[in-house]
Amino acid sequence: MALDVARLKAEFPLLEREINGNPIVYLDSASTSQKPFAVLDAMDHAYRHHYANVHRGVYEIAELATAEFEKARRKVATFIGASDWRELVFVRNATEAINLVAYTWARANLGAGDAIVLTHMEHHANVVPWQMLANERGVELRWIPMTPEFTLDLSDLDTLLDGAKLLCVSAMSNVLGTINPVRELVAAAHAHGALALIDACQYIPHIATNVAEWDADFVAFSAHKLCGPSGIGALWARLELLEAMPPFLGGGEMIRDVRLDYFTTNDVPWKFEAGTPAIVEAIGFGAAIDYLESIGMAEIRDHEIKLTEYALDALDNEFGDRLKIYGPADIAIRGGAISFLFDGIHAHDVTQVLDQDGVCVRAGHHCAKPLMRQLGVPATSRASFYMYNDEHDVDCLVKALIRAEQFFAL
Amino acid sequence: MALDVARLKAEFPLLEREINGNPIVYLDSASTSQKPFAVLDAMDHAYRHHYANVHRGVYEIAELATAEFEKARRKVATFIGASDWRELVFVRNATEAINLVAYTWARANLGAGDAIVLTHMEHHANVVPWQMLANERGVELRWIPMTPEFTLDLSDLDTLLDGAKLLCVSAMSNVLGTINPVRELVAAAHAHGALALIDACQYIPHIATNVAEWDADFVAFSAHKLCGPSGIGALWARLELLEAMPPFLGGGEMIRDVRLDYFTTNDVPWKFEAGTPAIVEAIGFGAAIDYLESIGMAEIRDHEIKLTEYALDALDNEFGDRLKIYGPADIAIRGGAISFLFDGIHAHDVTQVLDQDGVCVRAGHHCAKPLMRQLGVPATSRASFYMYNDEHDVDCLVKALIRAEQFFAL
Amino acid sequence: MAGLEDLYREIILDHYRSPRNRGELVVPPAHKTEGFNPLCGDEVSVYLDIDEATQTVRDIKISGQGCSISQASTSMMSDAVKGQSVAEARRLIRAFKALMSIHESKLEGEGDGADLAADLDGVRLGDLEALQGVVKFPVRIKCATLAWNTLQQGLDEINT
Amino acid sequence: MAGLEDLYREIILDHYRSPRNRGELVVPPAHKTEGFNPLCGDEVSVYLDIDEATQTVRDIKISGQGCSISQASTSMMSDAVKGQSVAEARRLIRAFKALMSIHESKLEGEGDGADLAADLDGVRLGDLEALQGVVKFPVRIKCATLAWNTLQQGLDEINT
Ligand SMILES: Cc1ncc(COP(=O)(O)O)c(C=O)c1O
Ligand SMILES: Cc1ncc(COP(=O)(O)O)c(C=O)c1O
Repeated sequence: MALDVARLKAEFPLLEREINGNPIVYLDSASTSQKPFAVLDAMDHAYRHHYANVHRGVYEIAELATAEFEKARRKVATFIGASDWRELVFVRNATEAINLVAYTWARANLGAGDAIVLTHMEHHANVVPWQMLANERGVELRWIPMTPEFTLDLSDLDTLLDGAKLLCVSAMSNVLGTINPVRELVAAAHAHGALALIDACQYIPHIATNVAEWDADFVAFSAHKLCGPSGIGALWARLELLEAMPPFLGGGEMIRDVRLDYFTTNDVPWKFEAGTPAIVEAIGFGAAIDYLESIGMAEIRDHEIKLTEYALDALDNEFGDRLKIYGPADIAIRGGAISFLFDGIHAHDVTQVLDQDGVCVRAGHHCAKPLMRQLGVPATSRASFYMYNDEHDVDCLVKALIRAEQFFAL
Repeated sequence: MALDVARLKAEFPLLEREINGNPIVYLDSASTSQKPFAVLDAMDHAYRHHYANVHRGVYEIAELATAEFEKARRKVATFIGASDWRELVFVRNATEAINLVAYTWARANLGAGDAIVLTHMEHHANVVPWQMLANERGVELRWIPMTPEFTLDLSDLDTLLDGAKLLCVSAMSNVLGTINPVRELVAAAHAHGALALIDACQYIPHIATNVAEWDADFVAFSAHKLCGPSGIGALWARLELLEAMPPFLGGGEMIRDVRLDYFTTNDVPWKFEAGTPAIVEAIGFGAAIDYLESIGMAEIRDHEIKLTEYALDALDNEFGDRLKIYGPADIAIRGGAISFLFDGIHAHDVTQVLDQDGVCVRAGHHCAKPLMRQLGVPATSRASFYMYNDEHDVDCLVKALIRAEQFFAL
Repeated sequence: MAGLEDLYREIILDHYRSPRNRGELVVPPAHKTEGFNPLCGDEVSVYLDIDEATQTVRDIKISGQGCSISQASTSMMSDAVKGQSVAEARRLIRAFKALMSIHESKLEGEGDGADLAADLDGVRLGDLEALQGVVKFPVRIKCATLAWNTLQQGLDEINT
Repeated sequence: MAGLEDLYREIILDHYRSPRNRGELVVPPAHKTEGFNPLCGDEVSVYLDIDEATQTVRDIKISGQGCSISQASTSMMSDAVKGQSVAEARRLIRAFKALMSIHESKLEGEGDGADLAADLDGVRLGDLEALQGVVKFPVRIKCATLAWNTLQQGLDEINT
């Protein structure tokens, strides 16, 4: 069933805003999504009704806060197909999730002579933590290259994985929109005795996800990209891995006992959640999951496929070869993030003109400088969709782009 | 001027709540504080009006989000007397702030044979990160003991600091309420060539703070204890230190350039803020600072001194020696956190009875197990005050304690 | 809202005030296991003297500090398993944890606890059933189960 | 809200379309400095040929990619400092950054910029003043200052 986008739009207060006298056209959800009333209300209710620290108080509002906090964990875990809620660690964002793995599992298990396989399309969050480890430990980084069709070039995969300990790959590129074959990649990693870390930041908000089917070892994602609040994200990892990993941050909550000369750690997942957590943000994260489920992930994906197709066609019809699209043409292997450039006009300039018309798109390197160098450009503009976007938004984008092209015409 | 507490109470929506038919008496602000409308409204407004990712967008709401986010940083920096806003790094909480120092500055500068000086009254957040470092690097941990009056015993300070590289001390104990002589301790550390890290989690919410006057090197604190949201805190550190420190988490925002084989770091403070930050939480943090300033930190401290004095007197009048108070008697060197135990009744049981009457106090080890072992008890009950508490709250506490004592009478 | 009387039954307060089997055993031959409640700081040490031949709990002693619930539960546990076979002790552990978990599992989202009910079948908990009121106070469940988890860990350590 | 015309003055678009002093110089004798705008990915390389004896900018070349603002600012910068003394180049850097910073400093909370105004006194910015419109678009200020920061870094590296 098609989404009733008009109704959905009305559930997002920010989308009622005007920019320079124009209704806002928000096309930057790949960077961060807007929030529905349901999420804002859940957080507000928590602050007004049962705000207290968690896992500590005997009194009633502390019990309520703890129950709501842990209920949110279970919702998120179930949403991604985790078989056990203890596998879900709350962190600030996907970036912290990946760094957590780099600081704990990787530093406990990798050293000089070991190799990690990455791809040319990774976000800095899935590059820099491994470069830091490589610098510190002499771990080798290997790179899966890209085809001219903006997909991963897997022809040398076996060679790259040979002797590797970890494969780090994004389930969906935030620049190209490319959906990578996660299950196949994980299987290849496992066949070579390597673990697989999936950066699912761009995938989980848009496509029904089952980490067990992926057979992944680590999965990182952020709440703010799936209608949830800022300040919270999650690391999912297999229970045995979490249990064997050394702790990351030290402090309250993550301990079982502390004496002057030693400490012992709490059970997972709390072992990795030192200090007062993002309590109300977790509750908002849970509310976002409820919201997505109330719409249906299959419906969201369907809607985005149609809208992306519509957008690609509209851009092609209007601009043809004057506008280059960086990303796969095949809708089956791409999400709703469309990177583009006008020949001879810088992304920053185009985006500035679009802002005048209330059209919000991102310009820049999208935290993927290695990829931008592969593409041979310093920056692209990127429009990205979510369930609250419709064809009218795309039409506004095209109209604004026409104006931009004219403005910068030589 | 005395605070108009009735007016203040009305500004905190949760304080209108009832528990078991009784109006709530919230006495657990040392664990986490309640939030005024001003803070909740600021966050709600941000989500509805200018929510976007920061430091990335060219479009108007992204500019607004960035400006509000950075304005909050300046507010927080100014509030604690920092001379430069770049010295203020946003983190999740005080725990992460201390771990950040342990993972970056300490791991770059300390090794086997070096010593860190702690105190017996530190919170786990200021103990476990140093134990982790000690285990990993063979760094020696030395402990400043406690006097029978619940203050730090500084008689061997020079010996303890001899050859030490870092002094880690809490400005105010979350269990005892003891205010430690920070300026004197920092001076002693510096005289021995050591740096000083101040855990100011309990201090900054209650007493006007000037990090420059302290002459400290690192200061950690959390927003959630000063009327701000969960999910955000701050590390303040001297600019030269931050600039020299290696990065902590790797990812977007903290880089200047990334190539396949290396990355370079962004300017401080962003160098330490990898990934999408707690955007709206930062804005709420700023609103909490505005709120505190609108009341006046001197007025808050005055109020809490009077209220603590009233409470100590009331407890002594009612229970005398049957109720032991763990903390200094001298009001000049203590804050509004009062730990206590009835002879022969466990803290958990007392607190449970109090909850029946709507009185929320904390029972447990308060994340300070080394201190609890010094005190020779597994747990205490702790009542703690903030600007929204008044003498009536104390009277309710005393009444509930009378009931608890009766209930468990042999 | 459950009242205090649901939590603090008379028999619980009795065990709290006069705990059974307090003390220590010489290690070895006895075995000592420590348990922690990381939330409240309670600690318990369980000393077990197992007769290897008959696989029975010849003696058990308890030390440590805790609230009335954890102390009473510990005291009742020691009474219940002393002199019993190891197999019976393990059955009791499962049954008691089931009694607590049916509700705890709801809190932690592990289903409706129907599978746990089986563990309770045919086991006579006696005095221990007085602790049932604890399940209405979710935070206190960990107080009640501390001794049992520690006993289980002790039996595991001895067997392996 | 400022209009596009405030930002994109004709002279800016002219420099963008026909950038001056594009190219590279042989290193050494010339000195090369790279600058990055971490937000948008723009990169600029400034090649400086300084006459040691007279302390003047004998030649300057620019390479790299960027938006119209950063390209135009770079182009104007190269025109403005070429043939000038190093002292004059530094004065220009200070003046241009003051022009931008009076507003940027407001954004970043560094006071009202009164102190910066002094840096602008008596310096003739000419074409560069066309970039003044940028200050109404705070995110773009870093585009405009990239080349100038890189030039400053280059001069510092040569002198030390
Ligand atoms: C003295 C002290 N230090 C550190 C902390 C840790 O703060 P957080 O849990 O916000 O990281 C607390 C509060 O729990 C505290 O009271
Ligand atoms: C593919 C990908 N990975 C990682 C991240 C980092 O997410 P966050 O900034 O929430 O940590 C992002 C989003 O910016 C992303 O798109």
